[in-house]
Amino acid sequence: MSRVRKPKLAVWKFASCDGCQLSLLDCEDELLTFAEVIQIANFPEASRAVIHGKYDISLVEGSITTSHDAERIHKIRRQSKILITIGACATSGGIQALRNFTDVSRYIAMVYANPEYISSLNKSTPIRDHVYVDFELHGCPINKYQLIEVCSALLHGRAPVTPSHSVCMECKRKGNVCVMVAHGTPCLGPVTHAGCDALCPSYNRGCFGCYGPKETPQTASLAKRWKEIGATNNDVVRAFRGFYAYAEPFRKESEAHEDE
Amino acid sequence: METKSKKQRILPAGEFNVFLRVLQDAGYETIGPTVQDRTIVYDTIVSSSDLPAGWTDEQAAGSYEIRKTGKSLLFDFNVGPHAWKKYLHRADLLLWRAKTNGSGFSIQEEDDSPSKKAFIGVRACEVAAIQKQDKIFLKSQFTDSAYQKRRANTLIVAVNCTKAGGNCFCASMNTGPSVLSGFDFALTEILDDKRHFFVVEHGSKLAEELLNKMPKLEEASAKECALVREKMNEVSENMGKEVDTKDIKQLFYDHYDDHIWDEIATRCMNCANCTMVCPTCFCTTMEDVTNLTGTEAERWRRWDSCFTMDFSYIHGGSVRPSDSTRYRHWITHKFAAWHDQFEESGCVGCGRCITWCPVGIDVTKEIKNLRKSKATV
Amino acid sequence: MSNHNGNPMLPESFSVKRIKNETDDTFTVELQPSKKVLDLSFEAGQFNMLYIFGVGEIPISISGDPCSTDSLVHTTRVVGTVTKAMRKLHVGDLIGVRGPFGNPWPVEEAKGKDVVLIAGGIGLAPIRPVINYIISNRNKFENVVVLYGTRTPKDILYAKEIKFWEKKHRIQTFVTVDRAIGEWEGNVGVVTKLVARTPFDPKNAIAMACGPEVMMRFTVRELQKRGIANSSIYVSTERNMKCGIGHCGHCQFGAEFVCKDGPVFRYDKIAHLFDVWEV
Amino acid sequence: MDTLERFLADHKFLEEMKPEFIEQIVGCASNVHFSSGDIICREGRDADKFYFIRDGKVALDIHMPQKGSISIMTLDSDSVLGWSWLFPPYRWQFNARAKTEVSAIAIEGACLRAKCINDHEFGYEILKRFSRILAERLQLTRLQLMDVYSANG
Repeated sequence: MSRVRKPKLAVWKFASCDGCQLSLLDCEDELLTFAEVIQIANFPEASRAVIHGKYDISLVEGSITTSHDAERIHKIRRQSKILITIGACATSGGIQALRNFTDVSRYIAMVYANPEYISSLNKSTPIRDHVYVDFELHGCPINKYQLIEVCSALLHGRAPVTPSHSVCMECKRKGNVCVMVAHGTPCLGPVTHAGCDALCPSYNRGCFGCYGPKETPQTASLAKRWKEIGATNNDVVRAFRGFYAYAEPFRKESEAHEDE
Repeated sequence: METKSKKQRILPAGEFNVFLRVLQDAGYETIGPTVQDRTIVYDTIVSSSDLPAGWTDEQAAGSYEIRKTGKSLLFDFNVGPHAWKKYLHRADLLLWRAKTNGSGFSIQEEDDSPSKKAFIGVRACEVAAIQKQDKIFLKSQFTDSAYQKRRANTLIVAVNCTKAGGNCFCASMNTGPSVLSGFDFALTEILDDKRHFFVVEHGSKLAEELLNKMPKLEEASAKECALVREKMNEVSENMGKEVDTKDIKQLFYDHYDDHIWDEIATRCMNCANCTMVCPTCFCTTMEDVTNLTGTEAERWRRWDSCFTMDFSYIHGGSVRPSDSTRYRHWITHKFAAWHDQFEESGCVGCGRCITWCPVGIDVTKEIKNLRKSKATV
Repeated sequence: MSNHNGNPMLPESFSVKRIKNETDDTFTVELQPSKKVLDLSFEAGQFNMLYIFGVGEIPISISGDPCSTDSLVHTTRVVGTVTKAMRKLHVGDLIGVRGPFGNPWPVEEAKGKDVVLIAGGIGLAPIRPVINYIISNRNKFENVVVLYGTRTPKDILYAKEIKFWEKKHRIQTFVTVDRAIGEWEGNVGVVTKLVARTPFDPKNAIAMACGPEVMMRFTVRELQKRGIANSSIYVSTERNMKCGIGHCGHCQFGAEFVCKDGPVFRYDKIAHLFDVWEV
Repeated sequence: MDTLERFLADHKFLEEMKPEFIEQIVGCASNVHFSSGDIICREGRDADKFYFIRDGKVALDIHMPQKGSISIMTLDSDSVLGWSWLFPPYRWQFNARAKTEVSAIAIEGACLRAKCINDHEFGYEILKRFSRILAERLQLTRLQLMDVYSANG
């Protein structure tokens, strides 16, 4: 391993809160080993040093919200052998995709004193809508262990273990009691992608859907049940319109209840 | 309960701690029902004060609640969200580790020496479930060594249900409400105006030895034994649910193409909760992981579910990509294919899949619907 | 293999003795036990679980000769991460092996009968042990025919060996490809087409088929047209095998565990499943 | 004539056909022979004949600009080559090339069509048998299309 050239890794930021990059910095115990096996060539959140050239792995955080960024992502794609998007913003448009449901100029006018200086696209879109993405790692923020797992899997040529089944499976393997059945707490677990180790249900909270839709999500059935246990249309809209608001299954479900 | 030649004895409820002590002194960690997070779950118990005295549960499709009864009964409830499989057939199990030394590698079996555990309050359906998993892991062509070690270190203190839950149908599945085999101890809790006691039956040599370590327990009278029988008949009559099991295997095999599966798929979220809480569901997946430097690898075995896409993945895709066929696979396996595989049903009638389905899909109702539906072959 | 006496979930260590490319995307790897002396006997049709360090484990059928078991022979195609890693192995590299598992082809029952072997694509690999067995016991079998269909002439497995089957061992072999470009002089068309004109006596024949599920469905129909009984047809099925011992549940095909009740099934036992959608 | 009739009666395609029908076909038939490599018909040319292959192997191929000649099917002894004679504009859709020595019986298309029009019972019998072959070939083609051996399943 040591004789081989270390793969070059770059981290890129688009419209985001930097939380996913921080997950990487958060890998305190593993960071040194990480640096042993990977050359971190570009990681603005960690260091200003930049090594140019072709990157073996690019981690992309954030969504595309400006025309400048829509250009920039193509450059990055050209420089990257493997491009991995990390987090809700990069994989689905993020919380800022709430603008996609309304007229963005309204927000701009509300927030900025001189809206004429703001140049922004109407929609916040995932990286996948712009360039080919090799792998998507979900979460808001991503789970650091999953990030290490993906990098480790890539380095050693195996398939990453990041199952796309429900949060319920992690929740029940952990031995948690179902908060929805036992406490009547609305929970998005049954339609949400695993990866957080069932964080919220482990503390008796309902799942917020931070990891986005799971494989084959049956959101309509869950929404129906939520209402049976007391949720309003507005509750359902707000639940699905969170960090993964613009992910297709969640978007459709929120829109279905908005009209009612 | 059928009266066997074995003597039944009376354990006053006040002496339940003495009983627990005997088990603990014999080296067993005692595990039983406790109240946690507004549910009754299995956990380590030290004394009878850890038991849910005065609590009962109310279960319906997709709902579970506990409430105070005002009585002092210790086991006045049915089964909770956890099956005993969490102790015997672990949700996450490290099978082995491997290390590389350049070109080669060596594999080290995980040293796994489980402690002795006494399961307190195992219900008839749960004993049946353990026996079904025994059949898979111990009595088929291959033995599962991790399960075997745990099972060999397990003592079963069964408790007959003296109340039937809203989602119970063990009577239909012929697994309860009375515990008839597969136990070390079988207790029936009785509370009348004057007395609160357990009728105790032992079902193993080990249990007999342990009983002998107790202060002498009086023998149950014919009247007391009759009281137990009466109670059990009453429970049997009051099952919350029912399944007609006549020709049930063929019923499923005749309905592979039924439209009913598509309808269920509009409700079923394929979240896999039913399979996680089911005490007989045994499926697992293997996960191979490495450290970052690639010098160490591990293989983990974890509970898996036939509701996931990966479960039936062969190169090219999932064999059962439709939600409808994944539900169909699960229920058909449980009620039909299991008969072909293990010569019995895979369902014990505990009702957990009904209670813990977040949207309350009720297998007993679906089976009724299936019976009404015309076979489309 | 001695493996079964211990923990069947624990891989035995083997080393790569030889590795050879068969076609653009298939290769054969030959393995020998790295430390202990192991009994390497297997029955034609069985499979092993092969583990590549740090990458993962997959089921691969044994494609060697059951009558000469001084090494383990596996032919496979590069389709996933494990096979990709396997192809990069060098002589002497270690590999983990669990097995052999599964229900074999009915070679004993086929004695004294005509034998029709039908393979599609990589499906020839699990059939090859039957052919090897027949070669070692040629006079115990009547007319033996191999029908082999593959994508293009470039994808023909064991191309050199196939020629000897016919020449030296009286095993008539018909190869057909789905698409031919260039010099190909042989058959073009699907393998099922060959069944109609294959020389065998349907009343005293055993057919064994291995290939993609669609191919086998149509193969079975052609065999039935020839009048061979369902109980004389054997097929090898593919499912997601993880444990190999019927404990993990992944490979269920109706009530069957493909890993231990299969992969080889007598057709009449699973005929009802062949027509079920997404079973 | 006598041998032609016997050859035809022996051919799988005409299995169990009434002798008087076979006689009608004989009226349009002639013995032909091709050497290995001979072009039997060419794509786009008039399909004035079809063939009962008695012995030998024929490949159907089509020319593709970058790839050259692609063989899509081979026909063996006892098969029928060609149905373009049945439908307007009566043009060959593929090239057919003898892969081995081939002996066959050629049937004049126009001749047989005329007989089918005159005798509908005969015409129905011919169409029925051709339809079956068409259905079989369609089925085989569908299977080929599925590309079942490809790496993506």
